[in-house]
Amino acid sequence: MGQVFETHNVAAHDQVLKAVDLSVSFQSGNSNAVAVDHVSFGVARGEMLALVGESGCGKSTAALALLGLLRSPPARVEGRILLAGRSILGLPPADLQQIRGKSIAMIFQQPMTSLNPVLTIERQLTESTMAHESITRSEAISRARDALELVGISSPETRLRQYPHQLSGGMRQRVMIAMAMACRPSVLVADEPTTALDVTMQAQILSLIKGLKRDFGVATILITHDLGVVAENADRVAVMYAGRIVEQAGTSELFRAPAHPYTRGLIAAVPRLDGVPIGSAQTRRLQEIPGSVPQAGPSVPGCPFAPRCPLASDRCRSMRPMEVAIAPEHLVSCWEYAA
Amino acid sequence: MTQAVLEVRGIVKHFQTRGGAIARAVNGVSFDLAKGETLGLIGESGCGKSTLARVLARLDTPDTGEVLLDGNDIGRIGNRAMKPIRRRIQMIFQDAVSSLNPRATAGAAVAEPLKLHRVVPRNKVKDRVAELFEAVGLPVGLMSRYPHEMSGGQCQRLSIARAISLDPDIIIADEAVSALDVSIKAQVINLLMDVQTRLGLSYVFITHDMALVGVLSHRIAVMYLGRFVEVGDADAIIRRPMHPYSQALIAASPIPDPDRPRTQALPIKGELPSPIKPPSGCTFHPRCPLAQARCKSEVPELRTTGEARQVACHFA
Amino acid sequence: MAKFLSRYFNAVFGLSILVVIGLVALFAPHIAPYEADRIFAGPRLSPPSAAYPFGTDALGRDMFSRVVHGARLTAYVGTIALVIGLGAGAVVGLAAGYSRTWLRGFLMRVIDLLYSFPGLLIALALVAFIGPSLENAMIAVGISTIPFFARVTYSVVIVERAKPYFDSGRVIGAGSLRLMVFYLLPNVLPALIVVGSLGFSTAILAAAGLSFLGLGAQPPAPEWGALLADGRSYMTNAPWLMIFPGLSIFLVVLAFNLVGDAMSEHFDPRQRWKR
Amino acid sequence: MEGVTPEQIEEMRRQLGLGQPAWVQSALYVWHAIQGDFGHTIVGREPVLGFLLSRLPATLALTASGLGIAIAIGLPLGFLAAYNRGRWIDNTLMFISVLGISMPSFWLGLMLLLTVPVYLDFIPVAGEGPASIILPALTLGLVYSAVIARMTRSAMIEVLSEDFIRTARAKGLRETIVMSRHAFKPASISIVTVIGLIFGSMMGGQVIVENVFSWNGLGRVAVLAMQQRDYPTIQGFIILFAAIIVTVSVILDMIYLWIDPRVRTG
Repeated sequence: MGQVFETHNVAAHDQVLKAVDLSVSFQSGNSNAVAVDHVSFGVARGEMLALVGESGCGKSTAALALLGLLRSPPARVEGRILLAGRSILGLPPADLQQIRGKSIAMIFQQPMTSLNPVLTIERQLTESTMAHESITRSEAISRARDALELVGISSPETRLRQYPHQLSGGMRQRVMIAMAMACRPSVLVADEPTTALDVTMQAQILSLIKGLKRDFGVATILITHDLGVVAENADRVAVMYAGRIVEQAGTSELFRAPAHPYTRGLIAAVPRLDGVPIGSAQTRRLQEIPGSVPQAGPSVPGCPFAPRCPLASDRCRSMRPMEVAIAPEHLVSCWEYAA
Repeated sequence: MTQAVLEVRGIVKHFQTRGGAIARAVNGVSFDLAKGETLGLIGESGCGKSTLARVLARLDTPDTGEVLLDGNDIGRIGNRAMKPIRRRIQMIFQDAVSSLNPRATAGAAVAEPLKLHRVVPRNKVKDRVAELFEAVGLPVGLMSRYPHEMSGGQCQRLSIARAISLDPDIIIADEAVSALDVSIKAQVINLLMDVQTRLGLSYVFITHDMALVGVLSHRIAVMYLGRFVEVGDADAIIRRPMHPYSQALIAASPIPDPDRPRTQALPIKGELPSPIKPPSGCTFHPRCPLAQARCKSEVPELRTTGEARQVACHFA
Repeated sequence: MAKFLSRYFNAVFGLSILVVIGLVALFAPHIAPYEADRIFAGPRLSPPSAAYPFGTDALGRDMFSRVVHGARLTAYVGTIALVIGLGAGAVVGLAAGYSRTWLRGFLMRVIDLLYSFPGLLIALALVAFIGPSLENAMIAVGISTIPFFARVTYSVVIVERAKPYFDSGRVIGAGSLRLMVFYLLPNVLPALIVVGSLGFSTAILAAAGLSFLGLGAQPPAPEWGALLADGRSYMTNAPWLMIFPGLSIFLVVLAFNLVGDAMSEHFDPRQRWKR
Repeated sequence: MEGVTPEQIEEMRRQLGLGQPAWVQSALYVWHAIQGDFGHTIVGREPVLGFLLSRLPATLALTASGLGIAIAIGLPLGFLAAYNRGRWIDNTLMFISVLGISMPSFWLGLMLLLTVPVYLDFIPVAGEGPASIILPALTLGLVYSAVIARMTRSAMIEVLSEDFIRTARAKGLRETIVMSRHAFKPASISIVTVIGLIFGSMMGGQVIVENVFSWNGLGRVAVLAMQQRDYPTIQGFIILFAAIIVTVSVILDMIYLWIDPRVRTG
């Protein structure tokens, strides 16, 4: 350990979307809350990157920042966001509009409230294609029909005429995905797409998203708090804690050899179906991470996990650990691994 | 076999929806709960598990059926007669922060049941509250805080303190840890298990998380559209589910191990039908990979098979 | 401090008006140079001047003194009407929201029926039958606002009642009275304070309106609405008779509205700044 | 009541059921009212219903123009404020609207009477002719435009914080489309409800405005009747007014059912 590897990775060169040193802070009165604190990540064509973390760790804020969907002020976004090599942070609103929904599409956590209740499915499906491409209304409708079939909705003709409240939760999330895929984006950002759904529906929706990734090569960023979902779907994982990425690695590597104390604690804390030991329930204690998840506030000088970390030293509390590669494509921000 | 502290017999609870239709939320549920036992109740949202929880905690009355506490039916007794029973059955809710009175301090929330039931003499209430804070791992300094000034994990510890203050026999936990963050969830689950060991109480633990129920429970009941479809020993059900729905639930539950060989068992199709118009026969048949003609017409009974397991399926 | 002032400017402005008017009402006899109905305190219909800041009316009464004394009547009318309306409304709303029996349906149907009716019309009808006087006007206005307060209380109560903390109170064995007084009431109170402030302004406006129509305070009472009605006959040659009483009503109502707005912004988390 | 014969008085007593128990009087009144007979006015000895109906068109004309002005001013200003939420334009508009809702309509009316005709001499102070509606309609419209502006603003702000607005933006729709299609349509549904709610209160304001401007509508007749204790007229007025309010709220409910697909198809 401690040896620094050269980060030479093939994927890094053709990453479709890259965030470099991305920071988001919210100014309110005299207080400044840092939600995302100098994070860098990227996703390549046909790859699924999972941004995983607990509530308030900044994963959703980072996603909204990618699409320029944060209202500014109060939000302040700094760093660089590169789409196919082109910097898109700070573009004028009109240019951003052309990117949103066309090159980068997003689906949200709450399918029940994310669709407009008073517009038909047809209207909501056709408006993005019509906004981004010069096609006629009837072409847009036939594209909408195809999109519904793509996401596994039967009798699309009927569905197009319906309103969101006439569809079930799972069906609505499928419509959201159809909407996102309508312009064949190169990047799909899925913010907790299955958190509001039941497990059986979750499995269906995730396998749908994985299929789209495979068939269309869409670079996917999956935001979730569920390590099980990460393990079964993502190609690479970035673990976030208190606005920072503490560890980044290929999924298999991360679960096999978690390096950051937080990642290790998190993986150990999850109840597992396959790890159920025989015996009475009382013997099955879960691993705990002591303490509680910190509230968003000003950026801390040291490692944000230090107060809960069993290995924390004075250096952890006072100096920000730098990101080191402990294996190819395995980056950790922890003083344990610094040379 | 230990004596059952709670016997539930044929609970039915229907609701009238705004449109006048009848939703069959709970449609004939029976089970026993032994002393010191955890029964994990699992099912998807809308399957009736929360309604059942409310009936067991006597927040609702069952349409028919009995809830027997030490052999006495408490299903439909009045509020006055219910008050002493309240000490024995407590409930913990999903949303910890909003399950506490926003205008009461943490200390007052725990003192309230003690005073209400005169559990300890008035001058001892303060000491007892401090003991309870300690028992659930809350710093005594938080006593003067209001719920919105505390984290979700702290509020759930407070709810647990409030529930155990009455020294109940049974705690109904309705998705009590679902809203908590992973690292906090483990703390609260461990606390619940410690409390059970110390006080010897029984849990009905309601959740939609199969892995969680596997860790926590002695026995598991799988619920689908108002009925139990499989009941049995926790380990046995997780390792060898017999009802196709239990199998689907387990297959669909993600496991945090990317290198695990994937079972290519297709997760079931479709969604939970509406409890207003449940399918005929076995209500699971439209989504069941094994469904036959018989399943459409004939309602499968919950039958006991070997190894103390009950399954409601014609082919199990 | 500057930041606080700019953020709460409206509330501070409203509160200052209320304080000033409250002091005026309290010390009216000491502030007013004359008694309210002292005839020929000055020349007839004299325009505002140093001696008679608000001018004088056709009987030579000092308008400033009359308006100052009128402040007492306004405070009186508003308070009584509010106590009747808010008191009865809150009780009815709480009962309807708490009850899960036929009582809820019955109460709400009655309230909804009356609520769709303009309050002023209910007050007018009541006054028409019990006779015009200041006391009757404020009782009528109070009664006419009961449906509004009941409706607001009810809608807050059913929201609070559906929250898990109410159930957690039931689970530990709290009785009806305890649930209503310790669980519902404190959580409903903020909303009631807000609508109470707005209700005060509605009541003052309605009572002044009744007096203006000759169905409330009767001459020579210096009630502001009545003063306005009085001054109408001299509209073109003595406009000050209308300007000052009307301005007073306007300022009081404005003050209560500003304070009520500020409070509703403070109590309603949805209105607060969110990210 | 000079010139009234004892027979006439007796006839009136009988018709009103005077001298009988109160419930008999009420029952008699209701029985007659169902048949369209609201009795006779005490002062003019006219049939109440016909008398009131003759004043109805004036009242409806004033209500319609007042509501028209209120919507025409209040709706756009409410949108403008919501769209610029928190900025100076919003603060200014909302401060003006607080002034508006605090303004006693009778005082505003008198002030308009005092000032406007001085500068615009074609506007009559009171009396007949189509132009005489301008000032009362303006008074009613100005006061209620403030109410509508405030309610429109809060309806829009509520809609703008919904998840589906974020979805629309994430699709890359132009801001004008987000506002006009995604925000306005759901907001307009709640605005219809709002107009239903304020219509009742506006009918109350109508009574006052009619009296300020001596507008010969139902409100003026009613207040005169109240001052003269003309009970048959008062009763008839209340019933007629109630009927108008109920009719309008039924119509608005129907509009609501028609424009909200959640209700229409649910």
